[in-house]
Amino acid sequence: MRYSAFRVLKEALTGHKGWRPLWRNPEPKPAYDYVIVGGGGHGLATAYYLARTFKQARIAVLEKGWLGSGNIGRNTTIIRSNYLLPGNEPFYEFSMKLWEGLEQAFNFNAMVSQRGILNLCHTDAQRDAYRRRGNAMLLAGADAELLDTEGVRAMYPFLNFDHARFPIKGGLLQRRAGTARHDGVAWGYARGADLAGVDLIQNCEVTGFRIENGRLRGVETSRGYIGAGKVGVAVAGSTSRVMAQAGMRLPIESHVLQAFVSEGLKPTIDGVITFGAGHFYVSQSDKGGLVFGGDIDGYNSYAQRGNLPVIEDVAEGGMALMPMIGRARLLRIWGGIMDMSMDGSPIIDRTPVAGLYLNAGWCYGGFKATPASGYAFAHLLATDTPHDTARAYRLDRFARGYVIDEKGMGAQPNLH
Amino acid sequence: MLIPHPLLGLRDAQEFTCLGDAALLNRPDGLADPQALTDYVYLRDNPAGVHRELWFHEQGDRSWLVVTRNTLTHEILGAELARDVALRAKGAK
Amino acid sequence: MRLSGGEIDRSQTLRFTFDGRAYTGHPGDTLASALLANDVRLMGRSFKYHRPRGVFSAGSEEPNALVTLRGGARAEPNTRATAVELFEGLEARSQNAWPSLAFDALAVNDLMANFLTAGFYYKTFMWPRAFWERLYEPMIRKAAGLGRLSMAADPDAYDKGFLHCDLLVIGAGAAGLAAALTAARAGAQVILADEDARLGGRLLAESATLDGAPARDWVAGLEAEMASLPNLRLMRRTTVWGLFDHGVYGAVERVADHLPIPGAQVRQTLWRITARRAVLAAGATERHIPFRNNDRPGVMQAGALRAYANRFAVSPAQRVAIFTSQDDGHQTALDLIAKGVEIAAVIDSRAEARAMGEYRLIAGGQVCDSRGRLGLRAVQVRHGGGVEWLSCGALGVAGGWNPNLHLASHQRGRPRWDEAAQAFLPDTLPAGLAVAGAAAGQGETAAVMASGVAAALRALADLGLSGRAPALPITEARSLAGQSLWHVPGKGRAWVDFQNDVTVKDIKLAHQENMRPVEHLKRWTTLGMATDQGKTANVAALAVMAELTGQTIAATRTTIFRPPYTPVALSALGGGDSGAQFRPRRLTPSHAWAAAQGAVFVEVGQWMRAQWFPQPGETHWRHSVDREVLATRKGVGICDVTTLGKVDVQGADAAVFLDRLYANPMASLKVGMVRYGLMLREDGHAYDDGTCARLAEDHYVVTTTTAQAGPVYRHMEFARQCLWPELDVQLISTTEAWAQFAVAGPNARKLLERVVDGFDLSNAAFPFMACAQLTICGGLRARLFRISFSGELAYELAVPARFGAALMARLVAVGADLGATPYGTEALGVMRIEKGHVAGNELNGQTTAQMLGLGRMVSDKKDAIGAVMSRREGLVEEARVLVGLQPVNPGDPVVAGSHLFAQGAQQKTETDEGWITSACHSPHVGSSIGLGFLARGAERLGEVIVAANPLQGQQIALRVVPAHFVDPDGGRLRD
Amino acid sequence: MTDLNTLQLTATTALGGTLPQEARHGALRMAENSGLALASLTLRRGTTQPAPFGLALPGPGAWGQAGRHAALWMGPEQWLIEGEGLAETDFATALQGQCPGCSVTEQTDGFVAFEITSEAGEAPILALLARLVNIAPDRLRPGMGTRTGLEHMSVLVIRRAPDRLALLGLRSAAATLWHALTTAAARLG
Repeated sequence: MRYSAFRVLKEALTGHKGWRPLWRNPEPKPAYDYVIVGGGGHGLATAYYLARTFKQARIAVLEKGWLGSGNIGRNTTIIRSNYLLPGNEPFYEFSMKLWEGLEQAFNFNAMVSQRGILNLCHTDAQRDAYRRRGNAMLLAGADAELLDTEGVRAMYPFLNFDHARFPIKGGLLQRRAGTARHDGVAWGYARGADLAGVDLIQNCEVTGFRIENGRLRGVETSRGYIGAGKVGVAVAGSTSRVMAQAGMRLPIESHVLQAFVSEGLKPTIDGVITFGAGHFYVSQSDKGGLVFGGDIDGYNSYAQRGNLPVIEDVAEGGMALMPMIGRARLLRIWGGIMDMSMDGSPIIDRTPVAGLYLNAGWCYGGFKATPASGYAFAHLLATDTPHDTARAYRLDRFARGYVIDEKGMGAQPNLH
Repeated sequence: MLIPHPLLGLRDAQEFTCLGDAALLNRPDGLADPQALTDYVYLRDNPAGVHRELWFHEQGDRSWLVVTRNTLTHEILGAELARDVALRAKGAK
Repeated sequence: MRLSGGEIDRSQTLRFTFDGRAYTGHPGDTLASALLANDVRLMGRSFKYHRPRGVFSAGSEEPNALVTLRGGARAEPNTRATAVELFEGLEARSQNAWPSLAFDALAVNDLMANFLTAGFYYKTFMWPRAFWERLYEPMIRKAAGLGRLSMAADPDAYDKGFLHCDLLVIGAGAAGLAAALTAARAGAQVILADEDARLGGRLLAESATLDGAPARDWVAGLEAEMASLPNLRLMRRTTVWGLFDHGVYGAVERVADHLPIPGAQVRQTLWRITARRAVLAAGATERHIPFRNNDRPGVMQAGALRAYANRFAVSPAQRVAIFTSQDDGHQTALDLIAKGVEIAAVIDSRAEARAMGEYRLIAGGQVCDSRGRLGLRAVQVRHGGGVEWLSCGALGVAGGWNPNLHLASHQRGRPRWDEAAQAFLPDTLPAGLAVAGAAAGQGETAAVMASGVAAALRALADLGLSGRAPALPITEARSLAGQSLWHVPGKGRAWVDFQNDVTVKDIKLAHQENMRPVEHLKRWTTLGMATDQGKTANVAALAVMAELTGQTIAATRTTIFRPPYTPVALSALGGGDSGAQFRPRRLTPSHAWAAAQGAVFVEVGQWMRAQWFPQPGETHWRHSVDREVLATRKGVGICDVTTLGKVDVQGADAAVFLDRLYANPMASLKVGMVRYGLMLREDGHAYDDGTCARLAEDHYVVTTTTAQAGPVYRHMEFARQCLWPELDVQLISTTEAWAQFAVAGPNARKLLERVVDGFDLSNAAFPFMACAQLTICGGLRARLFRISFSGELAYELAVPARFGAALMARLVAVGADLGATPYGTEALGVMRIEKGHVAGNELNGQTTAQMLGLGRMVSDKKDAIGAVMSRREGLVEEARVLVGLQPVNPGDPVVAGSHLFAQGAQQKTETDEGWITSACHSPHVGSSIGLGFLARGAERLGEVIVAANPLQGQQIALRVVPAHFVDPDGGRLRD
Repeated sequence: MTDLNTLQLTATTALGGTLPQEARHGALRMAENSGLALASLTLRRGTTQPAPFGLALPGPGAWGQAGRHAALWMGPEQWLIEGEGLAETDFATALQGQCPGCSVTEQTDGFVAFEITSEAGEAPILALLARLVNIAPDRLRPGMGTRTGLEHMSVLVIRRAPDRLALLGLRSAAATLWHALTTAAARLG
């Protein structure tokens, strides 16, 4: 079924009887050519591109819970390609270009909205670093603008310019960045994959890998054994525990990142704003909620919830940056499990086990990467060669010293 | 979160800085095998469950602690001075 | 309309306005009760369809009666009228309606409801692509949200604080009071918190007596005893909104929300409560029964009608009907009758229902529709005898009670469905938390109180205290039997989630489209995502879904509640100071002196440092900075460098310790000498730099960069305690204790000779990189280091911090004839770039010793942190190294953040050869200069390259030069 | 001792004045203590625990006083030694004399000290503590002290007596700490 304004009109006039399920609930088959572990954004996108772009068939996505129950459904919905390093920027810009045509491609309105992201700077050194980054973005074919204080004031006059502990000295603006409706992205990919014949299997947890002579044969699941030609793992925060079943230790720690939304308010914040002197970033959703967040809690966690100090820290940052939000109320807090890698950048690579492929280490930047991550992982699975923009995301870069460390924090995941 | 400091009793985790896996205590001799050092620096068990980890009592007595904590429930099973753990490990060698 | 009795103070009249119209009420009223007393039923509009809405509840679960409270900068959107205590001069406005609440243009959405079903927006608005941002989304955003921010900074003060107790009791209703009393009498430290201004909870809403007297009398007696117990802290108007790990609770006390203006008081206080044990006694929320058009103003929870009648002495109408599936609904009829309200009928869905008093009972009946555009006028009842319309101005709906378990699931524990109780009851509880009273599924007051007592006794036993059950009052028995009715089948729209306009139809559609897991249901329909977080909606919705899928409610499961319990103002969460006091401000010892000189200050991390010292006639900052640089290079300059981190390293093994900490050798340093030190991270990248001064065999003082002082100290303690605990080393941070000044320039020695107490500063006695402890200015102990950041003959002189300002003043005064000039961070930066010293822009965590030109410092003869990893292939292959850069055309700027390309190269990521890290105008060179990392830079000296800054449209030709623009041989340092 | 008669320099207090600042809110009096001498004392391997100035060095979480001297436990084998009214002396050297073989570090100007006294017993002190630091009152009974956090600063809190409290913070952050302290006290009203 194709979605369109006409279809909405027709169904409204005929009692909505014609709407079909967004996807089927298939029983798992005994074997597939490709098994994608993880029915989150990256897993669903991988299956979608495998089937649609790389024309592969016999594909299943195995999801432990419900589709989109991972970080795709619990993030702050920001999309952007404002990276510094050559290992990253072309990949995220590729992702941005995929976002730009995504909804028409998978026939689902994921509310991709290019409202812009503004990273504020507060010192000369920060501005120099942003200039370096903005230039790197332009050189990679992305867009970037450097604003001075007045430029920022013209965009967001309500920021704290006059009594700030850390004065706003300008900002790096990417106009093509913005937000997308997170669940909509998962559903769009899921529906698109389902329509292309992919079996989306919910409530199916992978409990082990069957490996013979260094080659993967299939996966044990809570719904029985499923044979597989190739298995791609895209399980974000659960990466370490899933891959431990294949005997692998990884350069990844799982951490909790909290996210926040306020009560619905009439729109006042057009784009995404990040505070460069505190842990706070914010945008406003199409429903009117201020969606905001800050830093990870800082300790390893699989609990999908965080603690009070970070909540206070984020609110302090928000109040310092935009004191006019004081009477807005926090409505809901939630937490996601972040697969924090040792250099802050992801891994899309083969593993020492033939037939087993890994997509992980997204830190808290996974949402924006969803299209490119799915595309590049599908490319790797289908062709056994890395996608051009994902060549740097190798697993052996740590041992060999080719880390991609945007923040320069070294091998301490809770600092990335 | 509250950290059961072995000397000072329960203290709010906000006073601490968390570094991560207590395996960082077991630094291989830097003149030895580079592979061992690579594993030490980069690889983590990252268990969903009981995890021994290093916390620094930054706004406190400046002790490094080894805290045993369940990463699924956040339940804390114990804490001791990292110095004691490290000395014990060195003694065992 | 106002009834008799109640808990309001009729001796005082309070004036207030709603949408500009003046009304009156009394102390004890909420805004909602006062509006009902004034016969105002229409209070708001729903989110999506802009349906007229009135008050639905009498508590914080209110989905409909949301107003913007107060005006100006204090305007507070989305405020529940049911939770606002009335105060003199209160001003409230309705929301989400234009041009007026009674006539709202966007109510047209209601007519288009058939097009605006759950999830419709995912299926359209996609063509043409550009129209989303230009047309569709602006249209959608125009309709977004309910209330509006004032856009002005909150003028009130907020506070935060920390409380510790043995037992936290959440909720001061029957169960909470009993629990708190039991624990407090046993001597435990108890906190009793309730969101209400009054203690008593539902006891105040009921007509039932305690010990034969009105419940308020019993509550008052208890309150008096509690006030006398020093170990009990009563916290009224305090919402415990979040449960965190290990017994930490977030609470907000609304200290002054009930006052016209807070005055000197804070408005709200955020409390972090650490409780060894807690009892959740948060009561229960009554659920409604969805039927067609069940959302009109006047349709309310039956228990709320009772609360309004008994506590607030109001009824929304003279003639009221009750729709119930529970005996409890009949109690509302009895209470209203007692207050003189006419009962049109009690419609009980149970065929076997019996009347409990003198009113018309329609047993086996269901309300299946309603009328009344802006307020309920009649309900349609279907019963054995057919269908009839009953006229009434209000309908109380009693569908049973949902325990308020929110806090119990803040650690993601899911409650379990209890078929017998027809409710979700607590299952796995967070450690230390017990649930009591209606929150635990108890109904009868006696049982509620007993469960409070029992929970307290268990907590006391856990705490090692012994307690006794207090004598509890005699209660009236009331029947609470009932049968769940999840919705009334039929055509039309039956609301489940009022605020977000989610109807039974939407749930059916979600089922049809396979959005069946509760989380999909929630996200597809927006169920439970409004400001009430689905308190009155979620259970009904999943019961409907269970019916559709044929699964049990237990198998359908529930979504989990997340903090906060009720929404919390960001002002309160951000508590205390924001603005200029957002973070500590650290001042250097010479700050006051510098301020008196008119210095311009700049934020450097937490520090404020003098950036430059403008002199009369200097109209541009460059004038000041150039002057300071030239004065230093020609005479002598003085700069406060106290902000550098300083760590005292002592112990028999101090030398061994530092040898392992720094990439270069430190053990070989002689006493009385200083050495530049480079620290690597264990991953082999450059971490921090500074100096190590050896004051004695077993005593060093090391410095760190300003920015990294904290992390480096932590790292050093890690090395000391975790890596090499066998070494005898002691570390003490002494950053603050010493004021330290750089004294630099050809006249530096001459100047210092005028302040030292007979200390030989000659080159022979005190050469480059020497250090000493001495006295100055007539006996003040000091430390002197002959080190240079500027490239000049230079020293750093340290004295106890309280003498810092005086020393600065004295150096400037006694050095006047030598040209002694204070300089700020800007001149400091210029001089270090001229000298080619690296700083934060180069030590950014991504660079290596090799890139910094310091590769040879990394010793391969010892085990030091990071040495091995610095030799990995990727780090060794890195071709970019630090170079100096100078414009070919001296008038051109050098701009930090520009990328470097070979001349004629196509400029793109792949051809990028480096970047400019630092740049300044060099008065010494007479042009802009810069430092940067350039691929194979060492081999390219003299080559002209291009600095590309496409961000600002610049392409500048630069010549690659050595990274030392002054005194490349270092002769000045050693003179 | 530094001879103030010959010294050509005048000290400023941590708050930047020549005289210590004072404030009063309700029953609480707060004053900058510029006369407090401080030095860190750390045991070395093999040294026995000394008793400088007759002080019995306290255990974890504790503070003890003997005459004008006092000691706060700072960490394993480490104390902060106080000398009331001795700021102008070379206190570290004096302490070193008392503790041969130990590591001593001068800290007099490492901290700003605020002394807080209540004229109405301990209640105002406890109320103030609840607004400032997240330490359970039973861990800050008289004779106890600890380092903790306060508004993003590290501070030392010492309960010198039921009605007396000392707050020591980074000297450079004295103004911020004073603001936090006086604001909290004023709000207790």
